Amino acid sequence: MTIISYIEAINQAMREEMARDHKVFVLGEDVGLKGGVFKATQGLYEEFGEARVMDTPLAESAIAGVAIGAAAYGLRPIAEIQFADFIMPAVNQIVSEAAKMRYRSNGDWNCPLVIRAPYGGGVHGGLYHSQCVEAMFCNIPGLKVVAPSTPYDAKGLLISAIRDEDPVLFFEHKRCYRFIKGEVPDIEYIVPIGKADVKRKGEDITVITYGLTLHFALQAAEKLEKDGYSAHILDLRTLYPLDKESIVEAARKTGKVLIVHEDNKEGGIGGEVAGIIAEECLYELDAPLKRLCGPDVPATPYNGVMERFFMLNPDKVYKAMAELAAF
Amino acid sequence: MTIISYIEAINQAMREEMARDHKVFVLGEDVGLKGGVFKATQGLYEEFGEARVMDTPLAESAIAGVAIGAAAYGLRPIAEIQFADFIMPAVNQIVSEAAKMRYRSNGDWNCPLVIRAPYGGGVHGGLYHSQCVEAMFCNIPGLKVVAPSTPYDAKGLLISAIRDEDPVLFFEHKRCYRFIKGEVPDIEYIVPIGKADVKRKGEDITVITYGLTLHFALQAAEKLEKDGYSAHILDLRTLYPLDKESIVEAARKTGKVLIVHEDNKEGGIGGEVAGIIAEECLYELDAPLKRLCGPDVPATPYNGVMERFFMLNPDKVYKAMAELAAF
Amino acid sequence: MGDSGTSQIENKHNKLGLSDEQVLNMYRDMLLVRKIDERTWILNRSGKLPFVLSCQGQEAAQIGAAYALDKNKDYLCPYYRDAGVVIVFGMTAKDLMLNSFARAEDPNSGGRQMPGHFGGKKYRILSGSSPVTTQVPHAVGLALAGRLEGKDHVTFVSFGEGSSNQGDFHEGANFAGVHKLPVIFFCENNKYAISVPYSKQVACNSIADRAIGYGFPGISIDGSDVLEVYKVTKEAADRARKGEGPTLIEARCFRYMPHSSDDDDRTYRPEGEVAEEKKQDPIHQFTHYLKEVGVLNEEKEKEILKWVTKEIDEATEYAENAPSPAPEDTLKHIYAE
Amino acid sequence: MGDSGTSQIENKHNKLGLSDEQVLNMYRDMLLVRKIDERTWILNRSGKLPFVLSCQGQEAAQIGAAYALDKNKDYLCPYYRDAGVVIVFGMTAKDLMLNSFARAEDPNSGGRQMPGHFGGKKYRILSGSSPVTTQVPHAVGLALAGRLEGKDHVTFVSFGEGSSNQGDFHEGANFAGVHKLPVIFFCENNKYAISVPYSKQVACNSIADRAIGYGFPGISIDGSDVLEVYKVTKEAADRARKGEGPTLIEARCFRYMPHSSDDDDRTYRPEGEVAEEKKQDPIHQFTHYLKEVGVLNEEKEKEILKWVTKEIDEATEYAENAPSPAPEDTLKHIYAE
Ligand SMILES: Cc1ncc(C[n+]2csc(CCOP(=O)(O)OP(=O)(O)O)c2C)c(N)n1
Ligand SMILES: Cc1ncc(C[n+]2csc(CCOP(=O)(O)OP(=O)(O)O)c2C)c(N)n1
Ligand SMILES: [Mg+2]
Ligand SMILES: [Mg+2]
Repeated sequence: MTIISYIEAINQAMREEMARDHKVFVLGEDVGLKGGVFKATQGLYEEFGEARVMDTPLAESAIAGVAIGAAAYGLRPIAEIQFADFIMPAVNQIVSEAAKMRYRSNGDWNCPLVIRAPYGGGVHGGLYHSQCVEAMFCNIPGLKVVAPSTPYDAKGLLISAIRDEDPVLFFEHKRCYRFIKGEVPDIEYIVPIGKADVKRKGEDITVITYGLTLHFALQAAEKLEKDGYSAHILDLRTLYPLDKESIVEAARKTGKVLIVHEDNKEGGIGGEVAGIIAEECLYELDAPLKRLCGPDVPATPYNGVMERFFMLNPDKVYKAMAELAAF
Repeated sequence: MTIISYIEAINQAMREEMARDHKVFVLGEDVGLKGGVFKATQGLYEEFGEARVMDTPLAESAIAGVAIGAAAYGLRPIAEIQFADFIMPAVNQIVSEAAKMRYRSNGDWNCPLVIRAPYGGGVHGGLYHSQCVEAMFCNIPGLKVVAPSTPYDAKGLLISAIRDEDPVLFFEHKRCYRFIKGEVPDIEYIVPIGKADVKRKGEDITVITYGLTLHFALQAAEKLEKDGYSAHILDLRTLYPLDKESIVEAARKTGKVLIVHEDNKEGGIGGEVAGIIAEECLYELDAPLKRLCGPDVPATPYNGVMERFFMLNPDKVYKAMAELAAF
Repeated sequence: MGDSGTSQIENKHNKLGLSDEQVLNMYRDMLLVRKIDERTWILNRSGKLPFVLSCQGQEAAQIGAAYALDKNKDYLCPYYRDAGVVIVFGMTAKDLMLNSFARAEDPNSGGRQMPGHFGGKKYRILSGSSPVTTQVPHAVGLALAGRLEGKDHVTFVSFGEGSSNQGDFHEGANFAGVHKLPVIFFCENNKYAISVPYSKQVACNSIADRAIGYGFPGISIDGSDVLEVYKVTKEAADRARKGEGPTLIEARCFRYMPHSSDDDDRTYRPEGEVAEEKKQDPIHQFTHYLKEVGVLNEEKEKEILKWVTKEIDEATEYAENAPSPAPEDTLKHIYAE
Repeated sequence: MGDSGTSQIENKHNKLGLSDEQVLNMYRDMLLVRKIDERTWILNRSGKLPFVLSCQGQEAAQIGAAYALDKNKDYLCPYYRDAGVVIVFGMTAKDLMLNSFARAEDPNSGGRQMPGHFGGKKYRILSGSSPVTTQVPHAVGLALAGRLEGKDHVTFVSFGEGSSNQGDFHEGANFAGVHKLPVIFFCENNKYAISVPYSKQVACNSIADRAIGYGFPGISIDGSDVLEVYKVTKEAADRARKGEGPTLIEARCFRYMPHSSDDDDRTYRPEGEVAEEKKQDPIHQFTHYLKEVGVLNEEKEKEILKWVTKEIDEATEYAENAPSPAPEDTLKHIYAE
């Protein structure tokens, strides 16, 4: 085991997979010589050359569309969208094409494609470098949507995504890149797509979350412990299709459920999670289900005061957890 | 009162608003001389001329983007997207631009824009002329999303949408166009955006739905009545932001809730509706919440056998209602 | 009018390296897709087929281009009118009829997609969708993959002139230009996008004018002259294979039928326009040429027509009686199984 | 080197109809935005500003173009480097500093957007976002609205050369071309898109080559020559106002600074490149010209610099001490209130 950062984990996953399989290649804006604006692809250009670490023209629909063509051929492109906010021009290619290629061809063609995109706020990025855009893609059969919160999961899931036979959107929380460090095995491993993970065991309340807010929940749980309540924390990891069994199991575990995400509340992933619980284990709930999410505004403003107002943090999560625990 | 079809209601709304306000104009593919592929804009070209009923080049991002510019100037464009499936190339303009113009300019600029798009299956349209794409836009603060199910609502809501100071996505169910007829007042009226509507009063179970499936639920309710159960049916009408109060009130009314929509289940509007109910009135439920939705496949296939398998119908809805009523 | 066996005009095809047999095959294929097309309209009007998309008036462009490719290695990203392109790459009348009838056996999509949404891995035809122009970046990706894998295939992608206004055309063409990828961008300009005429779609003289903005050649040609199309596409394919990059070809065509079986073109097309255009019918022109150069005669013509009719009769009969997919098949092929 | 009062070279500006006062104003504005820019970098490096986007090397293009417009009626859709454009349309040093400090009073977005995201209804500057090139169709819409309302305003939209590869450029330009709308498409080609050089963005010789595909003129000019930019933009504005349609202008510029304050350009830019380019610094060139033609002298120069410095000092002081928005303001302006 070695302790590395979240972004190093992502970098390692790409490097190792590119070394293992010559069909894996990277394309995107500034991913080459510069190594990416966040340095996620740092060193890959030097190691694998320009042909496999390709700086593309500034055009996201082409990035996705060209990757789809290459994936259909049988290669394994990893396309980087510089910020998740800039995935919007590529939505048609992702939703109409990548997601439906297998289905529409009756299983004849497929798209083993990964699209990586840094998302989330808390980095002074303002309205268009901070958005959580994942919910938009969590209603699209044919796609898989992944959003790891730890270096271990990030590496293991990215390797799974690269090896997956279907298109995977891989959302990386920008605030986690350097802020979150953790242990990663020195030997090859994968984390399966489609499985949520209990990141903390507890008895009194269940918190279901993903991404940066997982860390807030973990911190809050420490504090709550001192109040005499133990929190059970489920990290969704894969946002689409959801791991229904793990969600129901986690909800049953304590009967009190708090769903936490940074994304806007209305229409966020939390709704679907609530829907699953309300359908599957309503009678086992001891308190109304609660959601703690970003406010329903377009995104976090640039100004720091406003950004703090917008973003969740360990305190806000703690308050919601304590309230539910005391219910 | 006159009985007209759903599509006539839409046509009337545009015609009357164009006559009332010279700032209203229509743009889209084939909306001019041809009067639209569904004939929604029929007669407008003849009545208001080429300048106000504009055939655009085949480019949805430009249709939305040009409409945004014109709306920001102070005009009131109604942009037609030929099929909702083809809104995808315009997602960036809709989500990044129209929805955020007011917010990002601190209230200085706004976008009084309507985007009309025919959606839904049951018309032999296959994978790309049948999709329910609404959920994708129901997580975007700054947008309003409307999906009427009757001629009365279609006309009244479209007029509201045209007069609205913010961007409204107006989804018209293709199967309703000629299939659904209903009474519409002969005098001017509007239907407010943001308000759900009880389409049937009942005591035993609550059905929450919108669009074509509302009609299936109404038919099923007649049959259920014969079994001795009365159904309370709420038509959401506005899908974003949701009318939380009406949802909670309708759920409370009977304590048994069935959510029905044509769109895929996972990530559909039903999740958010369930989330609202689970948060607001969990203790008042007498049965687990149920959802009856399209299967989680990319869209309905073209083949008729498969299309029938995919689509809901009054029988399928009846079965789910009867089951819940008997719970 | 030239039905004598002695050649009155220059033999163009031999000069292009095409044998008499090859041009006869081209002729047969043009006739086949025309007749399949006509048959589907009859089936539509008699209530047997819910939907038809037509290629009538574009056969020379499609067949001429497809013959210029290497059907054993090149890749296709065709659009919904390209029956003529896919036929050359191996699809049969039966395949197309199975597609039209949306049968389980339809090799394109197993009945899932509307007619004209082609695809078939064994033919190297990438599955296409309905949103126009999305196939353009795919073609670029297939070409890029070939380069990365050291292959020398060319990718052929086609689209209508209206569709050339989509952002994906621009982004895809630019990408191919920057990386000098072996892609042929083939615009079938039939002067209408549903009801919207060329003049309301674009302001340039020719779609080929767009190529210079991507740093590669653009050529506008008479899309009703199958040999001209062959020639120019062959040159583009040769250039591409030699690593000299993409070419944009505009083939000026006609659309003899309404946009689709759901469309009524009388509401927007000037009366007599189609009749006028039919004077340049690509099939008549080619028939005339073949007779003039002595490759085709009445007898041969009848023989080919007979074969074509039989093919279509058998294909229709087979497809009409072929089973639909099972209802639950709807749930298959969302993810790898 | 030409600080004498007697003119050694041709007086170009009078020929263009610009008075001595006007060119001095242009000079002042160029200097102002350059100095504001330099100040924001200092503030950034000293930890006071989290983020800076720079216009250094593009001042002549921006100021030259903006002066060619009618600031009492024309509309702007600028991009994030266009401090020079918005200054001419009425934004002040204080406005720009309030923007950089993200204060409540920032007229662009009330502190909601990153610096350089301009907007202000009173100046007819449409609010811009970060995803590049989305402003292009907006500009076309503003022009269309003018036509529908019988107005004669021109819309000016600018963007980088990398951004001209987005589909929205293509779709917007084509729409304007078809409808001959009064739009000036102004590409500030500084040869880099973050780290990606021109040669990896496009394969055409000049972005102006793209215009022919939209049926209107495209012109490539030296963007460091403020008078040249003024001249060509003025012609484009005149054409547009007369109903003769859009123009695409490529202004060849330099990017003297890294892409943003988050960028380190040493990892991708050849050493010495910027130093070499600085020999053609647009401000030095203009200073030289103004002195040569006798409009500017040492004394006047000092006076202007003094004024500029005072403006910036005051603006910085004001903005630094101005209040942030209230936290709950985050919840405002989502829909009409
Ligand atoms: C993105 C998108 N928008 C709209 C449509 C609807 N549509 C189908 S074909 C067509 C016209 C295409 O015209 P053109 O590109 O000239 O091809 P043609 O049909 O004339 O061969 C339109 C508008 C679509 N399929 N996709
Ligand atoms: C759609 C989109 N993709 C990516 C980005 C990130 N990005 C910001 S500026 C930029 C480069 C722009 O280059 P260019 O158009 O040449 O303008 P310049 O910055 O050189 O003036 C990129 C890639 C973005 N803002 N929007
Ligand atoms: Mg056409
Ligand atoms: Mg640049």
